Amino acid sequence: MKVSYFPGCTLKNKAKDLDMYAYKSAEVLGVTLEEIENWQCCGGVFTTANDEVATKLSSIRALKYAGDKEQPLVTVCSACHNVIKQTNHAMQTNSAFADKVNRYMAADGSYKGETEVYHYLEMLRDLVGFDVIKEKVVNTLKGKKIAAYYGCLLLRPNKVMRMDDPENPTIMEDLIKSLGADAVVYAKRNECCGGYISLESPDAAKKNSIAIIENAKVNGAQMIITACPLCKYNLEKCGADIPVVYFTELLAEALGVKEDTNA
Amino acid sequence: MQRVGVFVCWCGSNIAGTVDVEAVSEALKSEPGVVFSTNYQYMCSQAGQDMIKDAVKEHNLTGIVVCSCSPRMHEATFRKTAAAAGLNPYMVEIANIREQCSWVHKDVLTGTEKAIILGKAAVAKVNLNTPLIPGESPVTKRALVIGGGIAGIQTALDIADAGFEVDIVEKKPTIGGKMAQLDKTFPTLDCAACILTPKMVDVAQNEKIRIFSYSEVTEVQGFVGNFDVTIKKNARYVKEEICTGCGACVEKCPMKKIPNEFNLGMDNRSAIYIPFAQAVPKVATIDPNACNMLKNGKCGVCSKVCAAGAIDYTQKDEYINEKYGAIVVATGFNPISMDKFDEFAYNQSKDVITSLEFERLTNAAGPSAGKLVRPSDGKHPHTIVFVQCVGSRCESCAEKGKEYCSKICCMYTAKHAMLTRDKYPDTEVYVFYIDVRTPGKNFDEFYRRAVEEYGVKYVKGMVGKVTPEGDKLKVQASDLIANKQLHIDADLVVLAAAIEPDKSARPLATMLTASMDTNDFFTEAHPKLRPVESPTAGVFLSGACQGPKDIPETVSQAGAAASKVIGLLAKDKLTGNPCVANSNELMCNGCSSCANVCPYGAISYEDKEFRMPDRTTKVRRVAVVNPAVCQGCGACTVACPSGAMDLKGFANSQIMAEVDAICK
Amino acid sequence: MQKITRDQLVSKASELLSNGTVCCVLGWGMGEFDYDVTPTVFNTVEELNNGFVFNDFCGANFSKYLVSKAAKCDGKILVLLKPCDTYSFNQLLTEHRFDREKVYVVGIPCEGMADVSKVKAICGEGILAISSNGDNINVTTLYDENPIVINAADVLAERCVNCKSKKHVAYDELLGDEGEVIESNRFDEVARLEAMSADERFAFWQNELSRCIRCNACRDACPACTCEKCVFDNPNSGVENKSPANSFEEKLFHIIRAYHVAGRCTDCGECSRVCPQNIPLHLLNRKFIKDINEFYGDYQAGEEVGMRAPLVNYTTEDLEPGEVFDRGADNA
Amino acid sequence: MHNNKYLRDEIIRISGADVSKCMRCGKCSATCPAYDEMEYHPHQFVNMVECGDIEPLLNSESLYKCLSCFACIDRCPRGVQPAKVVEAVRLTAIRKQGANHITADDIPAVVDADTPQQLLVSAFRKYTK
Amino acid sequence: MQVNEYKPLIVAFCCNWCSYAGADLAGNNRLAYPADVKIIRVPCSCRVNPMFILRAFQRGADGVIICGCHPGDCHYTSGNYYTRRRMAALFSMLDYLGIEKERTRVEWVSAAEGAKFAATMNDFAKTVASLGENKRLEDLRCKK
Repeated sequence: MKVSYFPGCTLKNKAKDLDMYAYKSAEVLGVTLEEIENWQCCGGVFTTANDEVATKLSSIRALKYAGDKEQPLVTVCSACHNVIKQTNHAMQTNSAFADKVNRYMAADGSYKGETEVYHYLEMLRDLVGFDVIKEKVVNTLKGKKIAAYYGCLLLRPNKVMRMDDPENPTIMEDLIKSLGADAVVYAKRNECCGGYISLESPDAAKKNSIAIIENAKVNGAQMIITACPLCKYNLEKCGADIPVVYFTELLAEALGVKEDTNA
Repeated sequence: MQRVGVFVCWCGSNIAGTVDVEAVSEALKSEPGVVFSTNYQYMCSQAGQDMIKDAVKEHNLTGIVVCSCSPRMHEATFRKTAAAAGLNPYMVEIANIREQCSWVHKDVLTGTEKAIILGKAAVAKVNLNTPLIPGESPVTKRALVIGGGIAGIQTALDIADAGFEVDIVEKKPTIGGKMAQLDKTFPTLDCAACILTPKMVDVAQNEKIRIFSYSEVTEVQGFVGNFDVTIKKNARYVKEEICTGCGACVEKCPMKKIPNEFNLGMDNRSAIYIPFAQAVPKVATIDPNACNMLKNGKCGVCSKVCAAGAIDYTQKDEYINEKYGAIVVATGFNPISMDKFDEFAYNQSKDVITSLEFERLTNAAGPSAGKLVRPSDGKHPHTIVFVQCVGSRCESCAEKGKEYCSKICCMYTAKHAMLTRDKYPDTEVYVFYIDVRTPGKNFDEFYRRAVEEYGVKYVKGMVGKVTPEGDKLKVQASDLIANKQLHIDADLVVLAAAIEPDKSARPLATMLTASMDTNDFFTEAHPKLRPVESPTAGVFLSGACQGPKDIPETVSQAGAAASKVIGLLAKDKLTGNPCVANSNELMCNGCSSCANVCPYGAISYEDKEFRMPDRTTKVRRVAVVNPAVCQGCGACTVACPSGAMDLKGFANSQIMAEVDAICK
Repeated sequence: MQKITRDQLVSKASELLSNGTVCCVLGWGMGEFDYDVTPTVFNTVEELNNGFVFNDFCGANFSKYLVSKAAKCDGKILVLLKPCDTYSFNQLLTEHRFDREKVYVVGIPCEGMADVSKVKAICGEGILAISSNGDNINVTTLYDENPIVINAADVLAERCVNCKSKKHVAYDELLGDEGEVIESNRFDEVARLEAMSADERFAFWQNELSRCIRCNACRDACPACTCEKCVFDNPNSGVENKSPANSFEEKLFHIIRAYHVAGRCTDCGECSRVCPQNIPLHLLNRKFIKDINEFYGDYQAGEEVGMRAPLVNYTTEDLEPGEVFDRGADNA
Repeated sequence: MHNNKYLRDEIIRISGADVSKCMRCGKCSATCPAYDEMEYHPHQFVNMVECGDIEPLLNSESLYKCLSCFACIDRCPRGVQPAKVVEAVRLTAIRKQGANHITADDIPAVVDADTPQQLLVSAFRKYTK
Repeated sequence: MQVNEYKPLIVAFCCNWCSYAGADLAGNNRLAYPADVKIIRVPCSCRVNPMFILRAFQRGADGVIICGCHPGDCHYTSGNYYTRRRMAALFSMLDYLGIEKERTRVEWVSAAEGAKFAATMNDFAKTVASLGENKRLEDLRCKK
């Protein structure tokens, strides 16, 4: 199976692990990630304003690229995923916006939101299947108590994202279980870490992040996994005393491709 | 040719303000058949009606056209007037020149012109009217009540009290419904069981009432006065007439770990069970999904211990056909699922419960014998947070919750809070509310007592997130008055879940051809004037199946529904709607197109002999309409290619005449 | 050229008459001209021998005649049905229009019938005699000494060119082989009209319908138009009108007629065959059939006895009336 | 008042949110993770926009505290979408000439070795035009 | 503008239980719509015979609209489902004959939708007015 892949700015830089292990794991699972040529940064956050067009064009170029190849578009960074999925939804549902965009991109032809957008996690669940992953696990993570941290961008707004129950999600827990580990369920896994507020008010972000880690730890977590570089940054900056890793790294470890890359 | 009288109503200035009524009555004078035309201030008044009666006599009128408000308003009035004047009531036509003319047009010229055209159409129609005589049908003097909660119980008792036989069909093994699960009732705080169970016993002992418990209605045929109902008695594997309800089987049953639905799964029951001590009928029921004997033939303990020999593992579902004159729907409500509201962590913590679960927790017959404890660890909760409006008052296109106010939550939450503070004064009780709605006798006083005398902390605001952490529930909420975000470490969180109609209501409505609103509440025939009747004749509504209701309201509606049923059953014959289809057998092809589209099965066929022009005879298959079953929709008239099928009161020729009059 | 001969048919009919299986035969009789074949009831073997005709002009669909004739016989009536006729036969049975027990059906194969107007277009008027000759037809006219030889395929009726089925869906006895349902192109012409602009369509139909003389031949030949009393003949229907006049019934006769048979029309093509003005009336019926197939799923009236016609049926998911225009709107 | 009405309509247009649907339950503010940082809270944004009382919002630091975590959008029982209202007000503020909330010059002081690009990109998109 | 001068004639068939009540509600709420719309009350939208529609056109109507209960809410359970099929077939046929498709419409208007009734009638009247006089059905057989 071949899919179009949008890595995003951070994955080529501070979050190389997230990217690298995504590639490695996909390979084991029989998925080829075809990186979109000349992709541009998604902008990090989706501007909800109805009259914002230019800030969404990079997403649409990526969507169109995948659409032209008749491939689903896969992202692994929560933020990219959120921006691209919301943009695509706007293309599908807001015809005035779609008109503007298409006029803007006259040379590229018209696009109406046809491309299917998957988060890497959704790809694992819906295109690969957790049962298939379970069969490919070589280093079982049995006995590890792992807490999934979703943050805000993966799940919300639910009307658009449609990934999982936004208040009691299970997709990452199901992944953890398929890798042989125990999933720690805790209520704050869908609360915001503080996001970009850490730039201006690091203390505020710290407060949120500490509460999240505390909630995970009280429920027995030995490790936290996440899909978002900013979440990882905030959780680590607040002084987490348990490891915070990208879910792709955990996946690669279980699939036995982590050593390879280190070597 | 008819002799038509035209009566144009001013409706004060409602019509006369935008329509030149004088011009209308003058213009209609020259229409074919019109022999008299006038106008008057209030046609529906006694004086107006007398004017019509006098004109009928004076001008030998055979038809009447009233240009007035909507026929939905006063058609019946003017038909009565016509009848009083000796005319057939169906010789009246109404031109709607108020709702559909004077009220929607501003210009007098336009309004007048349109009113004249509408009047002409009515005259054209009435010229083709024929006197119609409603058919009669007999009444089966028995009633069916579907649902055995307090609504069904009260309706059945009241009907039986008037001397008519009543059957109650209840899908659970016992009657009693939600009220049987409640602890105390607001605002008087008397115990629900103390006031409900005597009524249940009354039902059981009433000779006029039969209870079909563990049963459901599977088919409804027929029409008002003559319903034909199939009731499915689910196999309970216990012979109801023999079982003494001693409970020996329940005690000895080895399968004891079945979630007890009566206590909302907070404790367990056995595979053979009696839902609660005061169940009616007090007989055991075997849960076929849990019983080893039924699943794999291994066990049979209950059969061995039953002294009465009531156990019958071979029992089959039984279908019973009964006839009824009236049907009362009392299918009640359920709290909605909390699955989509996990910001309150209902699925993540045992100590987040719904109000109905709280009700069982505080009930002396409940899983904790009435001791208020946390379901997770059995400890006494010191801080309790009640959250109002969970799933109520949501936006119409919201993906979770209901648009309406569930009505009962404010009061039962005040009750819960008050009782908790009363019994456990060391407990801190918070109630988060959006509005406190207490419109009922002694209701607001009750709520104020909870605050003022019992020290319940009411906070205007909503809970945003509940985080179970350790043995605490961290509640994050807003206090809008103080403009603060609150963080409370609670031991127990109680959600006032919205209520919704029982899931069985929708298929039942289809069977009954009774209408429902988008929320699956049954629609009443008129929201103000006929609140306990369904628009489908002979079907009545009792309790929360029509909308959220508390107990006193339910009981009053149950009594009202009963009185409507009694009014119906007291009649020997019913007069029907005469505007029914009829088939001209000379033109009928017998092709069955009409029967295919009839929603009521009102059309049958018979072979009939016809004399042919050449003096031979020919036998042909022709359609026959049962006027008592036909509801007059007219679907058949269009399906009929030859035009043999027509609708009285809305005949092809009449509608065509209206079209012609309008388009002239 | 038909695969089955007149003599075979006469001998089969005679046999059934003689052994008492049937008491009369509904077949084709000689009209004024060779191409003017007339439905006839034959009561004896002698009548059959003298009057029975079978040639390339035996297009008439006998199903409809059973409504009046079947009840009149004391015994069974023999009817000869071509494949397309059997669909009408089933549809009439579905509508309980005659007693199946009173009818004995012999299914006969059909190679397609000739359209006399196409013959006339080639040979002109004044036809004296027509005879089949292998794949050709020999036509003798007033104006030519030698018969004009034309290819039978060139004068095949439209409905036969676009034949939808060679399968007999009802019979007691079959002469020849069982045929198959055919993938036909019968909706192509409708699709062509649909693809036109509204103005072009209007012009097309105005041109066609302007020729109508309201002779009622279409109605009288149509097996679906078997009403005891047609609305257009009924003074009480409000739309009675028997003769051409500048009024509603006259202009919209064809729309209402097509609507009344919609879902019941088997597309037998009799309406167009009998139209003296050569109006392609089948294009109205086929439009309804095509729409029904597209809106509610493929439906062939008369395929089986007892089917519920699409317009007296529904599903809760049906498309909205406003949506019927949106399909293929781009081709305007 | 006139100006306020204009601003009010403009903000409603940009946000696409229907503030009149709000029933004052306060669930947005109950759910907001940045509540304590804000001078005006989500429910106040909705209410003040509805009333046309917009100037105080435009001048408030609260504009830059919203995390765009959309929790208020998902949990609002009335579908009001408070986060979109906040965003529309913020855009109204920063779209003015020279009103960018941060500049590139501010950055070196606040980044560390681990700061992900995403953080800067997001902040710039949120705070500048 | 000539178009603005022209007053179309519109016949609206309304089912007694939903749409006629919806029209009454529009009246109760004083929601204006053009007087060109004349309502004929029928028990159910399924009572509307295609013949009535054609008759209206023949007698000079410029537009015909049929209003009934929303699918699923028919007072007679299934009447409007038949309406839906019948009108879909009929409208498609009229379109096929080259009659302007905008002249016919089916709308589902509940008893509670007074505003929808008025809005529908305003919109329909505007659409029909923009088409001008209805000539085509009359002209269908007469070649000019």
